[in-house]
Amino acid sequence: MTEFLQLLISGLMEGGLYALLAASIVLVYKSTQVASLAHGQILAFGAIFLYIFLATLHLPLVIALILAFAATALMGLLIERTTLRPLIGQPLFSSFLVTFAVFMLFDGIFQLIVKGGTLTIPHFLPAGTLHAGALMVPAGQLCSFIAALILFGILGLMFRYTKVGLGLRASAENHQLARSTGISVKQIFSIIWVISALVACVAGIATANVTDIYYTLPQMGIKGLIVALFGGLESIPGALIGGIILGILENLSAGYLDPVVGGGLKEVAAYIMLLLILLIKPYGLFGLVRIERI
Amino acid sequence: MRPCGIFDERYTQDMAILRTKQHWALLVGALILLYLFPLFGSYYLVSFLNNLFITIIVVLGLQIVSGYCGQISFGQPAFMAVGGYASAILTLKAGVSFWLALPLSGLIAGVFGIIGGAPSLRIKGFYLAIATIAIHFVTMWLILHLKITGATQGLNPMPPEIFGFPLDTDERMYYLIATVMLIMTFGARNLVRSKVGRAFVAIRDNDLAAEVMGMNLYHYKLLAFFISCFFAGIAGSLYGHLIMVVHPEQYTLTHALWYVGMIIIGGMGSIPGTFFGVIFVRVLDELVLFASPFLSEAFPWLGASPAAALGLSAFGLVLIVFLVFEPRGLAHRWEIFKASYRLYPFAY
Amino acid sequence: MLNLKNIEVIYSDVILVLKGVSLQVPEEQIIALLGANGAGKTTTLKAISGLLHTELGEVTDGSIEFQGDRIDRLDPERIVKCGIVQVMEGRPLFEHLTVEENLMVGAYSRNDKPAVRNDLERVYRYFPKLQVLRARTSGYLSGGERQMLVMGRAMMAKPKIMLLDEPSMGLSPLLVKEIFKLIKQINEQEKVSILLVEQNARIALDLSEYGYVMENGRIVLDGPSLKLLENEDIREFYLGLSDKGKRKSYREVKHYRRRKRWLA
Amino acid sequence: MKRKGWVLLFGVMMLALASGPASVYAAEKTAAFLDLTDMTGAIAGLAGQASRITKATFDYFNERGGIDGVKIKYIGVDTRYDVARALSAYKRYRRTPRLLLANTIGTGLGKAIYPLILRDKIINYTPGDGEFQARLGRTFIYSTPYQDGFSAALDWMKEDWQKKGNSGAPIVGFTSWDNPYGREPFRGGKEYAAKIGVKLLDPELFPVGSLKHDVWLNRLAAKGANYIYVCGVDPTPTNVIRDAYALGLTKKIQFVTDYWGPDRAVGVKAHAEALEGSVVVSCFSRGTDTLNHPIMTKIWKKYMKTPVNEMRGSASIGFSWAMHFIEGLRIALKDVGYEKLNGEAMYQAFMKLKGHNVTQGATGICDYSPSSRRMSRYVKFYRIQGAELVPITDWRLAPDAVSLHKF
Repeated sequence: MTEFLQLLISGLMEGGLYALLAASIVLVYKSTQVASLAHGQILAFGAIFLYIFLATLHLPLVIALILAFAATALMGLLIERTTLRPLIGQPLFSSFLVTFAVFMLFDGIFQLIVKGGTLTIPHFLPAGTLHAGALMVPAGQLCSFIAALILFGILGLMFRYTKVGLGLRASAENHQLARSTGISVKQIFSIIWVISALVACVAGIATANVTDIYYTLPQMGIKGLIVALFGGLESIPGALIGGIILGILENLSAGYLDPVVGGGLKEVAAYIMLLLILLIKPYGLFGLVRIERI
Repeated sequence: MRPCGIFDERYTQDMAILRTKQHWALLVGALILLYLFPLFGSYYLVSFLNNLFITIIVVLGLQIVSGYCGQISFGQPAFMAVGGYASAILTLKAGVSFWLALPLSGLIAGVFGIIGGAPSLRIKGFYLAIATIAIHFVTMWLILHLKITGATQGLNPMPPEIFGFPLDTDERMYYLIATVMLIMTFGARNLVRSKVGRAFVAIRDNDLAAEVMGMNLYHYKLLAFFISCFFAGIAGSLYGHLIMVVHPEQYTLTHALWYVGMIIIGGMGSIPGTFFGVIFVRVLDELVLFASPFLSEAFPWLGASPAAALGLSAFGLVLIVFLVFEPRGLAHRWEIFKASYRLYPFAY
Repeated sequence: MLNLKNIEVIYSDVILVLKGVSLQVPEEQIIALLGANGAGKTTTLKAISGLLHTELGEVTDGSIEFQGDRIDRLDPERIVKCGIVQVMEGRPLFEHLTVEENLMVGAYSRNDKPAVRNDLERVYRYFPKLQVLRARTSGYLSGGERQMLVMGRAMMAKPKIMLLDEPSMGLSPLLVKEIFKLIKQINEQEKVSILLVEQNARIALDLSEYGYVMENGRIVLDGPSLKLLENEDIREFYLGLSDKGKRKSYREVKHYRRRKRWLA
Repeated sequence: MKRKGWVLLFGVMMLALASGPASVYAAEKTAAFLDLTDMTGAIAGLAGQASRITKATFDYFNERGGIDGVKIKYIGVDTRYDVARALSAYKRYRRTPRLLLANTIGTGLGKAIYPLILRDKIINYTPGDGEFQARLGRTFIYSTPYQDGFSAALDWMKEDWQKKGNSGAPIVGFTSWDNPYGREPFRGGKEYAAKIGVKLLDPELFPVGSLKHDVWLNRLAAKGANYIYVCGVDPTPTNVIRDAYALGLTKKIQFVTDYWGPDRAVGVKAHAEALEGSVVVSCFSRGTDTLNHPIMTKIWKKYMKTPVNEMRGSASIGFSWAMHFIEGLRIALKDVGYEKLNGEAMYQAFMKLKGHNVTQGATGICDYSPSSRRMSRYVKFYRIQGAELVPITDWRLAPDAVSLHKF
């Protein structure tokens, strides 16, 4: 039982990280219909920026955080302006491929910075492990998890109650109609990329706090897409729940199935589950069922 | 317009339907050039072409399922692996001749493709695309964990023999690969103008409407997957016998992304586009690969690995610029070129 | 106030849709734009509201002026800010948003919060039914309610000109009457000019002061509505009446049209 | 204009492709070393610096007039851990004049390139897959085979266990990447464990990109492991031990990693606290040994333009690549002269390296011989203490576990 609970908790913590990344991808997909591979890099660079400001330039934590957020937001904005905006109205898979190209572009820079090593962000989250009976929760991870939940709350509130949120929701539904009511869809795209980059930045910092920045960090991006799909590409609550479910599933399968089949099942189990879920619910757990008319 | 063999070779594709004597002359000329190429082309260029042709076969398959039938698939390397392993197991463990194993491995990959394509009956668009990523990982995991595939060690298929004459060098394999590539190209080209091809296009453009018009969606979607994986299987088999090894590390998701990239760069739903895309990416990739030793020679202070990293960035950058200015692929420009000059009035 | 001078519209660099259309919308008037399907009425509206860009269309010649400023190069959101709002054909809604949210989206281009509140109340006065349904997800509304909602949404932008694209489409005659009564009210009380695209020529001409008739991307006839109502051709083609006020048989109409075209 | 641009671009691309190798290699007396390495992919952490120091070492000797007048051409290609790319690169450079050796990283790549190596009669250089030792060929392993290293670690564990006052043999867990490399130590290592009576638990294999490793560690701990052997290229082992530290396992369990384990400038720098006390078995000098190596530090200072303190353990690897090549070249030149210098001569020369201290202590005594493809049979144990790797043993002869396994 303890083992099960421990796996559950580990899964929950990992799932929180997945959920954040997935949310940033969902944000972009929801409003622009582009599934982005570039978010793996945005996530990694969020962490890199914080590393630069905190560890290299030795700025105070708060300033470093603000600067890192600003830099990541700028990065998101730049990606949107230079690569995705010119592709509005072009085939969607061209946009998808362009995000892959962006991934490669930044991957080169990322490798230049990391140089095949590890960068450790000075720990600013509480260290140590909380014990509850036989169960263990690393405090830093718990903090990130709570931060993720709060962020999801903020996103939800923003979407529900602010004017920008209203514009985002409206343009997510119908670009042309949104434009006819005076919403600048281009501006909305920029805003959404900034928000999405910020979420990815938080995810990056939280992930790097657990795993450090090392050279495979950007490859989280694909995992993020999988999780986003799991919850439904258009649903932000779906990203949260999908992320958590996937985190738990991965850990449970590693915990209980690995010894049976001889290892390495953690990732594959997630993919098998994804296939099963998609067969039952083709638009993910919470995705919008698109009503098709001929 | 004919600076080298590769460029010419693509012409033959455009001439699948020949109208005039000049076309025949061009086709024959191109074929001769193609088949005589190893006599004057350097070893490296020949092996480069081998690689290119095999990629063309894979991407042609992808073009059919994605470009024509609209089901984006990232599963191509996995099905290549299935074909490669099938061929290796058939020739090594069952003693089947390569010449039988080659089509068989295509068929086996095709059957796996039907299984892999099954989700397409319910899933569409990005959901399907990413579901095929899942299929890729599951397949590779199976290969790594099964006994018959040699698990982590892979298998070593032998080079094919023809009347006791082994095709054991790149130059010798070149003829086989080029021939298979031509056959597959003509097959693909004719397929897409047949009833089946039109059904694919109808499904791509609006599958619901296609279904309402009385098409059996399941039948055609699975057929598309079968055909595409057949291509992948054939390519996998050829590749395995060319490099004489099949190993789990050969088939990566990055390749899958590249294959999709190639059809987008070349142009979705265009057989010549497949050629453009494959050639563009392969040549660019080769250039970047070799730019890094140059870079580190030219700028010693840069060191080898930063130069490599910059190469990666440069590749990304070229790709971005290309997509931003040519988002509909090279085939689009090719069409404009053809239309504006009316030099090659093919029925298309 | 709004002045289209000889505009030409080309879709995706190939298809010439409007071939020199000129029309004026004076202040506080209702102008009717009539024409058969495919005549170019909707394209004209989209050219005005700037929505053409999203459909690979382009105004290639002529100019559109609003209160003396050229607007044919502006983005649709800028044009909305100028005071021109299009109510698109088919009453499209943000279906996952509630009724009130839909209305608030209409006011997206405005920054004067208290006035927006006031306008919301005003819209509810015009369409009391919307107030009842304010928290309802708009995807579940009926046709008439939808029409009210799209018009209310347009009003929320505080427009100077409303471009209405076939408000009567698919509504029962009773509802059509009610909708047009509201259009008249809005025109008079809110001092909003209206450019009305309609298939239902009778009701449109009854309501409007001036009318234009389009065919094949050209304006073929224009004049005060009362005059148009008496025009022989209009009576023939759009009202389906012969000189003597009797219905003509469909076969004869077709025959007649084949023989005599305005500008063919 | 746009169309012409494309045609032009294409032409330039093809031209560059066709004319590449010719322009780089001048007509000096040269011998070529082809380095197909992964600088931006999965094991960039290991390979990047190693390749740079290889080149620097060649530069160092070239500046001193080369090896008996022969300069060494270093050709480094980034393969991104992609078999097809690497193959293509090899095919491009295989006709380089006097190409003697191709250095490849990655099991799949090694296998794919081997038929070509045989045909070209040159040497293939690859990390420690024991199969190459079991089936002697042209592939030389530039380390001790993984299974030998693992077995040496098992020996050490048993010793350490008894030194701590316990009787019998310890229970040993094994955790690694779920890929060909990750399973390698088990082939032969398992047999050796049985031979010396160490109880080896089922291996725990995890996906290469795992964020956390709690599940596998917890299971090994639950099964009562006293020692855990961690494989994976740094920072993976560091991350595993970091997770173990967070779980409080490092207090109870002694962690031992293989050659690619925590590097002083990577994992150790990042997580000194968590790694404290962990042991690394290595066939290369690491930590303080690397920093104190006279020639390496000299080369580093001259060519790398960064503080010596940034020198990683993998520098020893790159250095040993270069030194073995140089020694082999020296013997080959003595045997056949420059005119007849080819891959075969180098192959013969490599097999005469046995017993030489080629790398001046950066690795153990060389073991290449007609019956051995191991670079060295010696390994050294290091303990991580105060953010540095400190040697705890001298070079020790590793057991021959490769011969125990049936390949």
